[in-house]
Amino acid sequence: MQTHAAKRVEITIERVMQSRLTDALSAAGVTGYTILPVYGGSGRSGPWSRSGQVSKAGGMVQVVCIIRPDRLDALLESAFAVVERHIGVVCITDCDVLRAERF
Amino acid sequence: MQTHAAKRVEITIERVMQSRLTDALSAAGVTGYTILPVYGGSGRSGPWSRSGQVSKAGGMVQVVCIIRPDRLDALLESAFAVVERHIGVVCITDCDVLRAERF
Amino acid sequence: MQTHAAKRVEITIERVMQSRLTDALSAAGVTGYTILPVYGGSGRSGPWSRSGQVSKAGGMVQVVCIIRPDRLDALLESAFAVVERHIGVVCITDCDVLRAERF
Amino acid sequence: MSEVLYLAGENLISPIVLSFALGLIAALARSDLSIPEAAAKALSIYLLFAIGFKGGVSVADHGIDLSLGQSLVAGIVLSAITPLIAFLLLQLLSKMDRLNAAAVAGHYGSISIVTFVAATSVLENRGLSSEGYMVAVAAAMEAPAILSALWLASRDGSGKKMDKELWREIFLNGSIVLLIGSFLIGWITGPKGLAEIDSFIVAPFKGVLCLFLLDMGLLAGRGMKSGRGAVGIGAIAFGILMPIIGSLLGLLCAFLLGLSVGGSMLLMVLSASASYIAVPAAMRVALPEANPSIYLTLSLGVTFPFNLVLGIPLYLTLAQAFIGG
Amino acid sequence: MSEVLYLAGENLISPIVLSFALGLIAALARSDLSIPEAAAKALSIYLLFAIGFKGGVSVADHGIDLSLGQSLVAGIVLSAITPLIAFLLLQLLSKMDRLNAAAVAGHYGSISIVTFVAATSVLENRGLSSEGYMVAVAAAMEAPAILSALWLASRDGSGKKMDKELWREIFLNGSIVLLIGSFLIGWITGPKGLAEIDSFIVAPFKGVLCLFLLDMGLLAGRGMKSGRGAVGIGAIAFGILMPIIGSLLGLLCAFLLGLSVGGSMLLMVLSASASYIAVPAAMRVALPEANPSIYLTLSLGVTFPFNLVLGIPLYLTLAQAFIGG
Amino acid sequence: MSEVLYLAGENLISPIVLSFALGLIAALARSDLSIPEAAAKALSIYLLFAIGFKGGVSVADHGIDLSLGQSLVAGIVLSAITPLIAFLLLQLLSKMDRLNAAAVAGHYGSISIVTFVAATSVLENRGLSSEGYMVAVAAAMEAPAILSALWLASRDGSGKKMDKELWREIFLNGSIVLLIGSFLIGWITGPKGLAEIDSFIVAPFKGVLCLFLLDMGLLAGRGMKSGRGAVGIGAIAFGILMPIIGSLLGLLCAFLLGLSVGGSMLLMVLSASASYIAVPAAMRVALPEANPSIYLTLSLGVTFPFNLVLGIPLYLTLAQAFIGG
Ligand SMILES: Nc1ncnc2c1ncn2[C@@H]1O[C@H](COP(=O)(O)O)[C@@H](O)[C@H]1O
Ligand SMILES: Nc1ncnc2c1ncn2[C@@H]1O[C@H](COP(=O)(O)O)[C@@H](O)[C@H]1O
Ligand SMILES: Nc1ncnc2c1ncn2[C@@H]1O[C@H](COP(=O)(O)O)[C@@H](O)[C@H]1O
Ligand code: NA
Ligand code: NA
Ligand code: NA
Repeated sequence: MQTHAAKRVEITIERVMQSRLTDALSAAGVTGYTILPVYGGSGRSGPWSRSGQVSKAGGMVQVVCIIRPDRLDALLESAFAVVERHIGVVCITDCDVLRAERF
Repeated sequence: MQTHAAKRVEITIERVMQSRLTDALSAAGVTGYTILPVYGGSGRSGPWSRSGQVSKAGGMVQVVCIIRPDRLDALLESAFAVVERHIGVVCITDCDVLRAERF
Repeated sequence: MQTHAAKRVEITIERVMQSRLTDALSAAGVTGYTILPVYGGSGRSGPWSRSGQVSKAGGMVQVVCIIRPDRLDALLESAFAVVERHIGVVCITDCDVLRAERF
Repeated sequence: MSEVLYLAGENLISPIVLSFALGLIAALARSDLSIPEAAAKALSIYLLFAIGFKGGVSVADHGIDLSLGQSLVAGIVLSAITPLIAFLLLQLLSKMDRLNAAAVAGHYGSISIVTFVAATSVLENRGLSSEGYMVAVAAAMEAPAILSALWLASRDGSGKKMDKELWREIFLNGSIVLLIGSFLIGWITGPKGLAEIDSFIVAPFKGVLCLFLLDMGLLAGRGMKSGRGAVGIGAIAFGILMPIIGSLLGLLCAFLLGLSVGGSMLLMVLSASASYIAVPAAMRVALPEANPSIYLTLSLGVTFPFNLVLGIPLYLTLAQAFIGG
Repeated sequence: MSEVLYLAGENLISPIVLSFALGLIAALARSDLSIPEAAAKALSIYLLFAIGFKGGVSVADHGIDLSLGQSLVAGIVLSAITPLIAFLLLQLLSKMDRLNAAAVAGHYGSISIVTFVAATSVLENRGLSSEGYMVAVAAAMEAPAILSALWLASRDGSGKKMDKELWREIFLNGSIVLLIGSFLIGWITGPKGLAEIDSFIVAPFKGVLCLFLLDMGLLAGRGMKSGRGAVGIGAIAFGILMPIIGSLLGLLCAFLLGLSVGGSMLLMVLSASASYIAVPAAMRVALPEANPSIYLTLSLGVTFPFNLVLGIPLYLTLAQAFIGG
Repeated sequence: MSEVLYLAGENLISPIVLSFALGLIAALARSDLSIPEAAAKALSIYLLFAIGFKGGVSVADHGIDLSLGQSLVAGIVLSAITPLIAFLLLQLLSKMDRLNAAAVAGHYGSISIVTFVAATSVLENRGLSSEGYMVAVAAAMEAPAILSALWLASRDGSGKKMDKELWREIFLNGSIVLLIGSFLIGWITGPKGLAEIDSFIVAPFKGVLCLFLLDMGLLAGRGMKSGRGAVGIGAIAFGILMPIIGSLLGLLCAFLLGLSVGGSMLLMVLSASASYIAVPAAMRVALPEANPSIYLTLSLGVTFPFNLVLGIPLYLTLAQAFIGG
């Protein structure tokens, strides 16, 4: 089938920063993203898990954006401004999509 | 370690369509997939979140299939037939897998 | 923005094996990973879903590690030792990351 | 009239309505208060199980009324016909295209079980009894409206052919099965069964309903915010007029069936209420091009609050006036 | 015999059994009714906490019976030995390979706490008391069977060497810890502690059990559908014969221990029931090559319903006949 | 003193404290016992709703005391000032850098609602009443401390400028909104409203609290294990000294306000307790460089258990000694 080159950006970020990130993405014109729950993880600040937690602190989410390659830089800059002082991982992959008109 | 080239297809689709998609995949001979919950997102139809929801409408899931490259087209065609009239994103990435005999 | 090449390893593994896998990863010096919940799936052992389940048996999680390319082999070997006799899928993708000093 | 206002005032300061208001205000003020999806589902499972069971026990208790079968038929007819009226009214009041109008219409033929539950608790507070089988009527009214909506949509060539899978999904959706199932369990086990589990399904019922309505308020508030642009003033007028029309149809049927005041009021509530769980899911499958913002905003953001706050006391007054009591 | 049938009939129309049946039917009819994983876990935490606590309070109340220690030892021995019998019976009745037979055997030595809970509620309905420490016996019976199963498997060279991690996982798994912990809390705080929280753990107990059994019915039904091919007629016969054999072993022990009728019936139920939570998880770690469809279908799809519907009344009748009462 | 010990002993063997201990031990023993996130949140929503509602009803019942306004002001001042004292004490007792000290200080100015809830249930057991509006004081004390902490941090140039978004998040966070909202609902609907839902929010309250404390114990235990390295002996001393200092400040205010013994003890508990839900979330946004292991270990792993086990009986004894009763 006909596919189109795109970029898949996966931003793993603290839950408390989620709305700030998505606001920044929207401001940068990125309105398409999907948010995945994250159950736990580990990093320089040690392992963590959401089980039994009530507070929003101490959890993360994964925001996945699929965008046209030419819009990648705008996305990364707006995301970086939010993530900069916070823990979080930004990971970019090449991908192909169906229905390119959507991105 | 010995790895083998494969394709990773990530289909973000409405929850109400999940069983129709997996039925279509099975019919096309794709029996390996993993379903991730999706917490929320945004697209042309605006932002949404699952929190507090009871209805199956208005939520999405992510179906991830890893397949041998030569079977990609069959998968995409069967997925597209389901997704066509519905909202949803299909994203294909090159990947490598261990234990190729499984795919 | 400045990005750096890395590898994204996604290990879909039984929930009962999660702590064994992350222990093995830590032992191999891989301390950064993110764990995603998995809602259901299908494979050679047929379809399954977590809904209504109480037992830890019969569910999976996805462990995502982003690492420097030169450390991939150490990771794969330690992961493989755990996954070997168990069901599970290991999928490796090329990616780019911001803030390479973290990996 | 003053009776309506008095009832409405009393209704307004019940914990149930105030919990809904709290959720609504919290959402509109953009508080991050939220109830986890799993908890919301657990609450709804509890409510369906409890209301079904109690209905069944009441049937076991009072014996089967001759009108059970008739009421079921009336419910099915009401559910199937209401969408046609709703469709016409929508065309009259708003410029909504036919596809979206069909989808909206389907919601108004079907029912909102939580509105029904809230109404039963108002009846209880006022010491009014009702036919236990109204729960079964509620279940019977869930699905027919969906078929009417699909038929309305198909006249335009839109809409998908009904496949077997969709039929099954509609008629065996979780809430219908749970409602009917627990109704039957209540019927079979009767008062003895109720005695075993009443401190679970009777005593805490209203409190659970409060938390569920808190969640509904949060959803309605968030829906209002995001759906603002999707519905015009005409559609909003529809969202208030239609339940009143529906309730009158319900009243007429109740009169013909010879239901009690309580039962009449419940049938009015069923006809007046609009689905926001089962029908939206069916519409996403069968009419994916219809815009969910429209039907959810109307059903959850306009009609549900209207019924909860003003509708229920209004329908009760009407039932008392016309049916007697 | 007519006593069994009468009891079975009465049991059959209890809300608990009917809730299970509702779940089973909904699943077989492919309804989308489901209980969220988090809610199912919350229900099971509630049940374990409540049953453990009440057992502890009852021990505090009646004082420690001399036979507590003996019962614990008997439970451990039963749990360890039953898998050997199960293994032989499986070889006899089916063509199952030794690895899968070992895995299945482990399930039958261990216990199903919800079967135990359902049995206590039958006892309660009939006004029969039982030794409070049976809860501790239940906890003690969870793990030994796993070791027997691993030993059976290792004779073939399959199975993994027991690592320290696995020992810890088996003996400190959540349900054992919660059951023992709440048993101790109940014991320490006694009737005074119970008075503080009884409207939480006593009154709504049976209702919560209904919802949990609804979920079990859904799981059993879905398991039956997907596990259909995995088990043959011989294995199914095993799934019905084995609990009866187990219950007789339990009866023998109960007689030797001098337990009350209620306690005897509970020990029979423990011996008769098969694990579907703790043992499957341990098997996935230690015997990953064994097929979960086989042991889950037998335990959840055959033995659990058998015990719930027919086994419990049968064991009660036997206990009454042989122990007196 | 012997009174404190007696009270502490009695407190120690309450189901509430023992449930916490069970969670703690299970976590330290690395059991996999866990409560799903959604269930834990549901429990906390229940507790907030119930405690707020009951507080409101009690205000409706006894009429508005003149000191409501004064108590709110006192609470706000306590919350705002305590962080400054905590900050100085931390500098004195430990080598913590100023940023982390500011973050920790913010936690101690704010409150832990579950400690408050546990204290109310101790009061209830002893038949002591308290001012219903203490719930509103609790809500008022949640946020001011955060502003003090940010001010402390900003003196170093660290910390983020307060944006409007952050203000909104702090003052409209879910727990404040739910507590205030249900307080108002309770106030408006009064004893009649309570009568409708008391078998939901009163009877099962203590049992739900047990399960929530089980979860807290699990979290505290897991936090202790992973946070071990992050806090030194000086910081731990702070975690025990600071609540005592806080409680004395609370006692002073209570005396000046003329609160009842029960109310005084609750104000002491509020001043003594440290936040572990709202403040950590605000700190992650505003002071991301501060180490969460430090403030969570102190708040959840040191001060919370101290207050639950020893603090509450101590504060009650002090309140009885100084306020009378
Ligand atoms: N290399 C990595 N791969 C995947 N996820 C990571 C990685 N490093 C960090 N994370 C995630 O980001 C969180 C915070 O990381 P850190 O800031 O290093 O503590 C971790 O708990 C993980 O969930
Ligand atoms: N570009 C994108 N990247 C990632 N997810 C997307 C994207 N566009 C849409 N989605 C997901 O698909 C859903 C429906 O999209 P839409 O049909 O555009 O409303 C959104 O709510 C997102 O969850
Ligand atoms: N090709 C695949 N793509 C994605 N996930 C898979 C694939 N194969 C297996 N899985 C996942 O791994 C689980 C076990 O697979 P199996 O060992 O084949 O039964 C499945 O239930 C899926 O969740
Ligand atoms: Na209707
Ligand atoms: Na057994
Ligand atoms: Na404080």
